[in-house]
Amino acid sequence: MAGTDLSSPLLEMQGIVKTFPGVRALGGVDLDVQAGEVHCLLGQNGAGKSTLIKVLAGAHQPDEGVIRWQGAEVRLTDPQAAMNLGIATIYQELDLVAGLSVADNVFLGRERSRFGLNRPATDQRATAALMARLGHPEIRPGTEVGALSAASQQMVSIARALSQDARLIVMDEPSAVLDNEEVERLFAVVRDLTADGVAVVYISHRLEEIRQIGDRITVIKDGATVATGLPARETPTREVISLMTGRTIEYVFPQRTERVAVTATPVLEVSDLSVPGRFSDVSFTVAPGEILGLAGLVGSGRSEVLEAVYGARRPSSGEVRVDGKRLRPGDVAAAVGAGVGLAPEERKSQALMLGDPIYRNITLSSLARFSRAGFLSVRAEKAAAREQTEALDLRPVDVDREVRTLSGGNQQKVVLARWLLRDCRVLLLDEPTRGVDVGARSEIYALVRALADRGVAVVVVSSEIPEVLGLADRVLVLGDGRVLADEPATALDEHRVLDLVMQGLPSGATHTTEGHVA
Amino acid sequence: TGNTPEASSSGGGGNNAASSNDDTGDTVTIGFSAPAADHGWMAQITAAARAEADSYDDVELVVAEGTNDVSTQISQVETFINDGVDAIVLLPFDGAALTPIALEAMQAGIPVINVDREFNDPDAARVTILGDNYGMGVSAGTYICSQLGDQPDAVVAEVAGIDSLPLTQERSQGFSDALADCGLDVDNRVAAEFTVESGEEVTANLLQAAPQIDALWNHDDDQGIGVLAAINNAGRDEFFMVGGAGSANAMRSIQAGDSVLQATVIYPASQAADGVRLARLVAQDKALSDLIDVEVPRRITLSAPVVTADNVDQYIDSAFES
Amino acid sequence: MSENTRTTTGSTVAAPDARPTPPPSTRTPSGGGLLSGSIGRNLGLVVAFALLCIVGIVTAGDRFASTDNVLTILRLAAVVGVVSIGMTFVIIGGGIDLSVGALVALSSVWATTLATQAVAADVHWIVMVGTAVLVGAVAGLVNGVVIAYGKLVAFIATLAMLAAARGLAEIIANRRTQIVQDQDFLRFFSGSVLGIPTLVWMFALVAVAGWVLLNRTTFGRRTFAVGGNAEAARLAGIRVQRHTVALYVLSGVTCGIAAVMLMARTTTGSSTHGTLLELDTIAAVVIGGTLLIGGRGTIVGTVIGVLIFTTLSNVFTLNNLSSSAQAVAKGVIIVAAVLLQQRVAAGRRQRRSSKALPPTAAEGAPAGASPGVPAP
Amino acid sequence: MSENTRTTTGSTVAAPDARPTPPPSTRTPSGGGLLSGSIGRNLGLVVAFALLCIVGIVTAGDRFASTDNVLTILRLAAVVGVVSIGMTFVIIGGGIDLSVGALVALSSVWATTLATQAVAADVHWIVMVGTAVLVGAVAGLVNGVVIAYGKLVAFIATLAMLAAARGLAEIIANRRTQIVQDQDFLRFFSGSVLGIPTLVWMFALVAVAGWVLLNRTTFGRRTFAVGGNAEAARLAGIRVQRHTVALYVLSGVTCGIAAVMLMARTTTGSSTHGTLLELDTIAAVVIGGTLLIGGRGTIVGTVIGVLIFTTLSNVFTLNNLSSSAQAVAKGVIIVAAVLLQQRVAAGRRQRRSSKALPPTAAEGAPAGASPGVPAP
Ligand SMILES: Nc1ncnc2c1ncn2[C@@H]1O[C@H](COP(=O)(O)OP(=O)(O)OP(=O)(O)O)[C@@H](O)[C@H]1O
Ligand SMILES: Nc1ncnc2c1ncn2[C@@H]1O[C@H](COP(=O)(O)OP(=O)(O)OP(=O)(O)O)[C@@H](O)[C@H]1O
Ligand SMILES: [Mg+2]
Ligand SMILES: [Mg+2]
Repeated sequence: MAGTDLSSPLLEMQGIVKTFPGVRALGGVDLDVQAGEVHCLLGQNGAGKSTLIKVLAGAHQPDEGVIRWQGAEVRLTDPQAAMNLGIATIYQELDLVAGLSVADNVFLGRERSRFGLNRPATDQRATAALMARLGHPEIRPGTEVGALSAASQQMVSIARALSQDARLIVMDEPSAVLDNEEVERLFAVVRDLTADGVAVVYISHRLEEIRQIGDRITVIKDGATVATGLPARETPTREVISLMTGRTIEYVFPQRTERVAVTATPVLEVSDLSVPGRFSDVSFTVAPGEILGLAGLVGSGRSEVLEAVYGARRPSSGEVRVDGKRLRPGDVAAAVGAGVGLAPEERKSQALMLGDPIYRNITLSSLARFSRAGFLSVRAEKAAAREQTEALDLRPVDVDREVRTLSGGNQQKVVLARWLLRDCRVLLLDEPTRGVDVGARSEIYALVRALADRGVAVVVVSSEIPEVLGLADRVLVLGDGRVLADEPATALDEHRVLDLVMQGLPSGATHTTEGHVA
Repeated sequence: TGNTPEASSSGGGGNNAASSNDDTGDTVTIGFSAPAADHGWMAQITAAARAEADSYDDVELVVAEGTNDVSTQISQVETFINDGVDAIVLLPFDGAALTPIALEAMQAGIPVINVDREFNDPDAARVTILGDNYGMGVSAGTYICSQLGDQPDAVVAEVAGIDSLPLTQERSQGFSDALADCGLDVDNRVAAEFTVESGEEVTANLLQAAPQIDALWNHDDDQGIGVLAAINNAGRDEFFMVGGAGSANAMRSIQAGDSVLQATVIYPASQAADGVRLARLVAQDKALSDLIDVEVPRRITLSAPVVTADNVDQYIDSAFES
Repeated sequence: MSENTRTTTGSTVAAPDARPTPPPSTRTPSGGGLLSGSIGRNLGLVVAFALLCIVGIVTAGDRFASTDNVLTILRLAAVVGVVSIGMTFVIIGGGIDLSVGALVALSSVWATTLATQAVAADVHWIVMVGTAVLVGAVAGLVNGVVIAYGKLVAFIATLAMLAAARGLAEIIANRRTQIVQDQDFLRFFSGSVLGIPTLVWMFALVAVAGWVLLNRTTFGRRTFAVGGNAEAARLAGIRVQRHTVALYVLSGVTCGIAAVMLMARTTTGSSTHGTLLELDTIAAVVIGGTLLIGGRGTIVGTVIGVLIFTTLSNVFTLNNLSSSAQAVAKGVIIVAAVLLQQRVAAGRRQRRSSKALPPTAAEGAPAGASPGVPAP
Repeated sequence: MSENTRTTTGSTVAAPDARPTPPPSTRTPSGGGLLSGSIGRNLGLVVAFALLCIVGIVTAGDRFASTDNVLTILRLAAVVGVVSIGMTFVIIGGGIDLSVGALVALSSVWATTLATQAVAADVHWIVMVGTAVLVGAVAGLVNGVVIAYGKLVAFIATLAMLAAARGLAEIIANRRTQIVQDQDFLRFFSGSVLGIPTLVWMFALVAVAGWVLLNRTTFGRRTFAVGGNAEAARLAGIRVQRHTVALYVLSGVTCGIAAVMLMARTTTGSSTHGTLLELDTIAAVVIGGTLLIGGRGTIVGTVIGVLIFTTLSNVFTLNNLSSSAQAVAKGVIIVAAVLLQQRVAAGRRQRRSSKALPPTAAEGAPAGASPGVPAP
């Protein structure tokens, strides 16, 4: 903690209360941040973390409570006010303008201009520099942000925060869409910052990250601070978890059931599947009751494989069979009809009707079950939806709430609930635990395993290698659009997987840009 | 000419007014532009003009897309000038707005025949053929006076046409002036869009506004179909109705006498046809032989006679089908 | 992405934002009876409408309150209303249909050609009805296919259809107003049942059917999904293109029905029927709380929207207002109505949140308040 | 509106999808000269326009190609064009302005009242110009405030303004057409400079100014942001509401300018000026590739869009088509044009993406796609 004077914290938030129609998101939260420290904010999904930092960013106006900046009380009436103080924020839901270029986004609201005219060249040079610093030179300043992957977009918003030379940078789950490599690179940047006396508020559900980077921890639960100033490295994980969840959870993976049916005829057969420019000749089979994990770096094509299997992308060659029957390529509805389900990776754009109630999002793919002659039984729908939300510990319990008003993690749970509800033969999960808290994670693992045990074939994509290894029976390592390995999970460990991934990299690509060479 | 039924029937293809003028001369190209044919009368204007042109094998009529956007209509006339047509028959959406471009045409040596809506500069047209909008209102008013002159507290209603048009204002003006002469006034007034639908709609409301009516004037017989429909729907018949423009439909029901429609005031839909006819003569330097005058006159105002059951037979053949 | 964020911002209560906050009246019906549910959500509109009626009564007394006048308003609302129901589906589905007016004209003309009427005379007037509806449906099908498979922007595609359909109607009718000869047809449709005009019954029928279809069937549910987030709908296994086509066909059908109603009301078919109908219907739908970006809307809101507009012009006429004054007043009143609607809505939200909210409060309330939070 | 819902989302996973994929022509300019950039992006439109011209030449020969005729087309395009520029900003900013036609009418009337003209006579005709522009600006301000702060749906707010402004114009002008007396005014505006009519110069000026404002200034960039993702814009510290107001004022100003142009062209001010102008302009903007949901669009596209429509009616007139036939043809041609535009766009994407990916990664090419390409 580079030379911080504990007597006068950089930031003090006291008794912050924020109420939304029908919800008390924050009921008196306290937070104090020292200069040059990495202050970790922990809490379950829906605890109020993002709301708190939005108050700090001037995006939400608190109903009560005081905010002190370097000891002086301040009112953050709008985002501009916060920025002027030197508070930069990386929001959980990437708030970028898809239609604008990377450079435009980085400097949006702080455009430099001469005689009222923009200076694109200047902005672009500055942006290129920032991207290089983040180890992503391949993200060109001129590229349209909408064309980038979630990962790349995350990098853009990080660059955006860095460009502000802020005294305090708030990061709301920046690592959710990143893989280990990129997280490492992010941490390097964070260490530079703190060394320069910049304070960082870091939110994540990956506790091991907290260990690595954190200095102090504040835990909020149900909109109230339950602990603050805990030493990040010393506090045992169990304690943190019980503070967050109010119960003790063994953060472990469910037992593999032994009868992983090598003999049983596979439910899902994928042979020589290729999508030009994405991946080529991917073949694998999944037996009933088997969980197949797809490991690889961001951009390695895992999502594309799932999308191609699902019919969301039309493959150039190869075929997909479910229970021996060939699926019509590029026809999602047909795949769903055949009992395939995909929980996509980008919940907001690919999965959710944000304006609709929770229950409608959950039952959307299973409407047939609740309808007779096309007529729906809303009662039955809600009942079924409630079962799912309880199983996933989704809050709020009220399934009539609009999904838009849910916290990030809870939105992710809604996506899962949709496919858990529809009893699929084949379930494809892309980053299923992205942004989900520890408590819910273990529940999700248990549910997935339970599904498998009911004979469902599951394919899981995750950027967290431990998750893949822990959950899957068999692991497929993808790199550069090719299958690098197909081995039982028990025969692999984290390092082995990473090594494999590295092998897959095209010779010439430097270690810093692997998997991202655009 | 033009205001008598015989001449009006030239709209049906003017081969009846036989004169040396009908002998084929050197072929002339006539540009024609009128507002959007969004109601029966205006549609008939264009149709009659085409028919008239077709009846001469020395006339080529170039018809521009009907439009209610003066800017577009101006560009159409410009196109005619660029093309160097021999004459232009122009029914402007707004007389004043089209005046400058008409002047330009005249200066370019292209005679302009101004139909129905008058320019605000006499030099902008070689010939001006006008239906008499004010006179139309007067005729309607006078007729209603003749029917209820003796009861000053009689309720008179008016269903006007498109209210933003100057011509509608003139008609209403003439109407109220004429009514004033016999101590009557307009108690309820609504404005429709010259279309059947709008006629039905505004009248339906009007009939609710005025539970008891003695006389009703409707500016346009095409929207009048809707007006009558509304009256029937409401089952009202305590009053009599006077129409306008003089469509064949209207005259037939006057003839049949089976509806409240008792009379209609003619507003000749043959004006444009007459315009084409005159344009041809002007372009061929001919005179109106059926006039004593050796030259084609500058200004012709068509009168607005009232058609009733008594004289309907005289007009019905020349009436336009809406 | 941008769409979603728009929806978010569009209704994030806190965010002051260029896009208007959709009142909760636009919350998609989540079951519940028509009365308790939809009307409740549209409370603001109802109030606005009520005020309008009060103005009518104050200014025009019995002339406004009379049964005849009410029926007149309803009969006039019927035509716009039926089309608006179809439009509501299209807009909730994320589209727009500018061609409705032209389709009404085309259907009415086609159904009243001498040929059609001749056949109808021999067979039954139902032929005319069938023709009108069929023409509307086919035109709608064209719209749908061009938009869903040709991937044309709905605005442009239907604008093109608007021009084309009107032109075609004019050609067919040769710009003449075609009189409906069949008296039985007229008697049937301009008649009344139980003192209520047939047209009003038709409107009521279409509205109720529309409500059920939208709120109680999978079709309706999919419509919300497609309009709310097409990509997500596709990945959820919905055949988005096919559904889109269906929506425009539906709209076309309502145009056909409206054409029949207009034929009955005016005893004519004409290429001038339904002029600017598209504007009236879209206005009614939007003022009814349906979002132009799709994904949200209610039938009840639309119906009230239609009633507001028709009542407005009725009240104006009863007070013998000049058409210019009407225009100005109309503009002001529309704004006032919507503003009122939003305030009421806001108020309602407040009350809702202030009174105990067991199910919702769970995750929001401070730890102590919800001891039982930890999952079962 | 939701057209692009599909796109943005659709772009993550390129696949069959009901929503029309927006041609890259709609990609916001990120640097790049006008020629290489905008025109390039609008290649499809240019082709469509070129085809139209060829048709004109083939059917009407020199009568079409003549300088006079070209100037006629341009003069007609000028009025619609100027308003379309303003409309482009509003739509890119995520709004819509239905009141433009009415505002043109109101401005023209207000600027030609006896009072105004009297003052103008004493002082200078610039007074009339000032009045027109001011009236437009103020009306636009009202629109903007009602939308940004009253949180009214733009569609409804501007629809209300449409009704109110026309009504007001009629009241002021008492429905009479007001003649412009000031000869200097007429001489100035209906004159030509270097053989090009003043009106055309004005259009050119407004277009260029608009292009610079949109693509080269902070204001323009923020317009894209506000329309593309209002919440993101807000979080970036942009005063979204204030910006929205500015957009509508801008639109109002262009209406004022258009009013002056119309006054010069027709020597009159009238409450009937600019009838249905809103439809023409929106159509031109949308066919120009601007997305109705906002966030994307180009000035060049709009200009070409305007030219396409005006040239179309010119070609029709030259060929003496019956106006009904014209309507039908118009519909068909519009669809054809946009389809062509998309195919060309697609073709271009193919070629572009086959070589260096980065700029057009829009199709969601994975990182892995082209491993060889080294970083800059
Ligand atoms: N705009 C809103 N309207 C209504 N309720 C909201 C809104 N935003 C957040 N909430 C509620 O406030 C609570 C806190 O949400 P918040 O996003 O702060 O949780 P979080 O701690 O960030 O969770 P996660 O870890 O999943 O991101 C949640 O119950 C959420 O439903
Ligand atoms: N570095 C990158 N640059 C550009 N686009 C990328 C990049 N990485 C991934 N994408 C795009 O993001 C989407 C998801 O990434 P992809 O499926 O290729 O990799 P992945 O293994 O699924 O990684 P992720 O963990 O992000 O899902 C795809 O559309 C892909 O084209
Ligand atoms: Mg959060
Ligand atoms: Mg992925």
